[in-house]
Amino acid sequence: MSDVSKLMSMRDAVARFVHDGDTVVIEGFTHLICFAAGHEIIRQGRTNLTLARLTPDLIYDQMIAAGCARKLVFSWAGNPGVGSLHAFRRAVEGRDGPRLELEEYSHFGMVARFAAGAARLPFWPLRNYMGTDLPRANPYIRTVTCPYTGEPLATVPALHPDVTIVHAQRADAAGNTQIWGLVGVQKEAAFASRRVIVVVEELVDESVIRSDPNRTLIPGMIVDAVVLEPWGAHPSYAQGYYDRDNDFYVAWERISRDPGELRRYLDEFVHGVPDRAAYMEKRPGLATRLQAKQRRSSGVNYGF
Amino acid sequence: MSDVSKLMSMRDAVARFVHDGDTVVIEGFTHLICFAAGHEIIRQGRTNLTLARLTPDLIYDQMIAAGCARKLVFSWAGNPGVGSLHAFRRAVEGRDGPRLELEEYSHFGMVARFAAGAARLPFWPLRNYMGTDLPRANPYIRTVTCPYTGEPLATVPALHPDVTIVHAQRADAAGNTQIWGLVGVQKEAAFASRRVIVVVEELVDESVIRSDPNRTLIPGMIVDAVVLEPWGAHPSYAQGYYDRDNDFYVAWERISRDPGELRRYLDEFVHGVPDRAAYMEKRPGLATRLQAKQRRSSGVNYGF
Amino acid sequence: MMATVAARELADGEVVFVGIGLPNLACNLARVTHAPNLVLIYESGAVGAVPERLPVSIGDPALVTGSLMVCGMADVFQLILQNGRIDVGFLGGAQVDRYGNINTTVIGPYERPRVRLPGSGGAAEIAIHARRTVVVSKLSPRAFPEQVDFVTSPGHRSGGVRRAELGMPGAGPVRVITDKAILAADAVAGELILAALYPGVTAAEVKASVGWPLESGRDVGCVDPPTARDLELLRCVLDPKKLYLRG
Amino acid sequence: MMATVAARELADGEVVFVGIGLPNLACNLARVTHAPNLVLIYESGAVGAVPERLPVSIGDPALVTGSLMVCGMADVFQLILQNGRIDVGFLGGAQVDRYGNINTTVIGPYERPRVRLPGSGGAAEIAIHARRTVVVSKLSPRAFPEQVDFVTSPGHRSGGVRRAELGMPGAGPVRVITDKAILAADAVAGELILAALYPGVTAAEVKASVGWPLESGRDVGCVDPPTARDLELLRCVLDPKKLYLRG
Repeated sequence: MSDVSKLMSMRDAVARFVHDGDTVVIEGFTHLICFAAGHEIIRQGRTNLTLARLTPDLIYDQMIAAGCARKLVFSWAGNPGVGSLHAFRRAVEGRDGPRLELEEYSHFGMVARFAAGAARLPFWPLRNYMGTDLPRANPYIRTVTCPYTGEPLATVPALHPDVTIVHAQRADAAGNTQIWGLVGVQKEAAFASRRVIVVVEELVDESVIRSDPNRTLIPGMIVDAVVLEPWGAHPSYAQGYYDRDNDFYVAWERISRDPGELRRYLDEFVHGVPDRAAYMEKRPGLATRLQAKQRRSSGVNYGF
Repeated sequence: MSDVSKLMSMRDAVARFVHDGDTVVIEGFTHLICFAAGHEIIRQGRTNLTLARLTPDLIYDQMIAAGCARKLVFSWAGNPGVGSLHAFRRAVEGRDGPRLELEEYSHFGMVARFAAGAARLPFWPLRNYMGTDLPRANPYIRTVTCPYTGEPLATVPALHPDVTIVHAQRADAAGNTQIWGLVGVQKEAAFASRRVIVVVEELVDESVIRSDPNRTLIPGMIVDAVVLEPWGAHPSYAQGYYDRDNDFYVAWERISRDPGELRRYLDEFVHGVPDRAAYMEKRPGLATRLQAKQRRSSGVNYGF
Repeated sequence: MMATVAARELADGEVVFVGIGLPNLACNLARVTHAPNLVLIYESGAVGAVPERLPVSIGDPALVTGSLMVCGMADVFQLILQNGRIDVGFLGGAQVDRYGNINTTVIGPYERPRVRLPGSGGAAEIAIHARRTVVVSKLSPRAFPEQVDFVTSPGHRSGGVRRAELGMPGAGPVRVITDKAILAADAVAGELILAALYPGVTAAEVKASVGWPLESGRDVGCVDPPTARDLELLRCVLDPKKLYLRG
Repeated sequence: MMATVAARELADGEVVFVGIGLPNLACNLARVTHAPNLVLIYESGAVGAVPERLPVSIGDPALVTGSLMVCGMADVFQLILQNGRIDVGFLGGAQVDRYGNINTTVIGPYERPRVRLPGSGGAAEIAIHARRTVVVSKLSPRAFPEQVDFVTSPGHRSGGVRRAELGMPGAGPVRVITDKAILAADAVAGELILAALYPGVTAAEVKASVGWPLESGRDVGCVDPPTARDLELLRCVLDPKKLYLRG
């Protein structure tokens, strides 16, 4: 497999694999959210996207503000630990042009949608939603009758993104990808997707992957592009590489409240830079402040 | 959590947690099959057990020969890489007393039964079994209609073992368990079960577990007993500890063909020893022959 | 004060599904005081976390480093929560009603909301599956209406039907910890009633902050104030930057 | 010979679900000759295996060491096989019938079998989901009856209904590699017909070893014998202990 390289720039990966009108997933639960990909999608002016993700987070708030999104599929839309996503709220409360279309689940529901998509089953059963108003708000939440007990169970439909973007600590050039720390639904989202872009902090030799195969979460066989983009998850974090930039999450409350300020932010830090390296250059001191400390695990023996 | 020790001897663990008439699962796909637990169950004379496992392997063949089993739930009953399980075949072909009751699936079906049990759902859907005679042989294989597409999908019922025995490379005294190499359905079987016994090659301090939390497959909160039993998986193997004893698998073909020879094997190596340490003493040179070579992975950084 | 009271709801050895904010503080306080064997589980996938710093979010890297297990979210929701392994779940909400139904979705109609809130996250399934839930919310008539605008997380009754009849495995919101009093669910009707008052608070004050005629339990107790050690731990060790303690 | 012929069925870059025995040998031969980018997947959970020794079973530790990924069996069957990621699956069987249905379960009636075979393992789902399957089996009238005693792994027709109509995603057993000839499935009827003969074998010989009136394809080819390099690799490198090569 060693001669199959899928390495390309973020610009090329987005140009080739993200199209107007696509269902796009940039996953990662707090951890490993690929802001760099979201910014490139904004720069390339994609529109009419259906954005899906458990927690839209700041990146989808920025993409909504930039006019990329037609619809949001989600389960929790807030600024975690801080407050609201104001571009999202303006778009939903109808204060900012046409209302953003919503398709809303709970976390378990979204997880189950990705699980169904990854297993190529049309639905996933779960014991949930009795007594809640969610099925009233979302007609895609339905029920199925158990063929053994006769009891009704909730169902959600499979989610099949056109493209899923996964940020990871490391991968080889063929896309064999290793992640540690919180893994969220990255694996399920990748397997559910028609196309997969992996963005990594470090590009490693295949031998590094092969030295610890239980750490591989996503095999190269389902990956279309590998992008090397260190710090690509900032202000989110990468365990073992850099900490979450909580100050930026707090600052976003102020920035996102004011459409003018939000626009200035996008102009400077998204449109005003060609790539992530330039973005980092605009933030001297950031890398030093957030650099991870060493807490190295020891290895295990794979011999026989 | 540090003061909650579940450590006990194999004898005590089997005496307390394995009862006549139980549904018992000793899982592990080729890797980490806990022969030591099976032998202790034979020594303690358990009867009327429903034995469930994807691949009955030599251990269930021995338990069937010893009269422990009333029923077998499985998907592939052979001596992997060698041939037949002869005690199993005698019991099914009716050449050896009352016929063993069978409940038969495919691997995917068994995996799905454990997945349903682990998720506490009454069934699991899968796209399978069209055109096969398996549903005719097993009325528990049924269908459900997808509430989105209207298409029929196969279902299998949840499996809820009374007790699952998992062999692992290492755990702490509270039962937080780490496994690498082939993981089979160990996690799902443990979560599906009412009681869980973990048997390990090495008992480690909680700090070892905490140094690499992504390697933990089974959390202590679902574990009832921890047994330290080095070489407890022989003639199966433990990646990083010892190789599979293929010679014994080949020898089993001869031993199991002859009920008298099989009886003599059980007398000497099961009833004739009190525990695994004594079993290993009867096999000088074995440990040296099968000892794993070093192929250590390097660690990863968990810092932030 | 609310953090201390919430911490007392936790017994040693229990498995807790921790939310962010005050519940997080409460769980960590309980862990360093009376419940050293508490197992903290975060919906992000960290099990048995021992955070070195107060986590700012439920996905904080400090929850991973040194934890007992990190698993995917499919496992968190299927193998742990739906499997019935969670003893206590903490919930908060913009609105809590008479039967303990919680709204974290919208104020106003769903299609044209006056205020769009974050939504369920894991709250709906925690409310359904945790063996019991504890709700933490500040008292006010707007926050405690007779009926919530949208049921995100079900309480004890929905359209007059009791939760057990609807097939919910858990016991629901047994206690509501507020900034003035503790409410508890009446075992028969499932209605929230006054269980205990904070020092210096009157029943009338509490009743005026609730949008339905609040009944009093048989023995309305008085909540013990936080001990000096509790306060010191909270202010100096657990939340020295006052991320969650505001006042 | 069968191993060489089976190896030729594999194109470079394909994803193969490897069974034990001859298929294993064939896949490893293909990998070291014309298909270096073949991805070997074993149902045990090893993906991209590069075994240092010939694996004795599909759960051999040599499949793990140095592989690209090891995952649980739930992922193997759901995310890889059911997901449609397998290009080729290899199957063997005690009986193979006219429509490529395979029996690895029982000879005789299911309830009172004359011979109890191992059962499906992963074969049923491989037969249904792999984009195509290749069957490897030695020719004999007992092994190739008109109809199998039990359909473990479905072929092209079941009760007269074609597999696509039954909802099977894969194309089914396109080729059957035997020790005397290659059979192929007729594109229209789904019936196995004679496609190519091994050197020195006559069509009459093959027809006599099959339990139905075997049709011949339009161009019955002649199978090239293994090259000297193939034989050397098989005998000296891949299976020096003759675990699978018997003769």
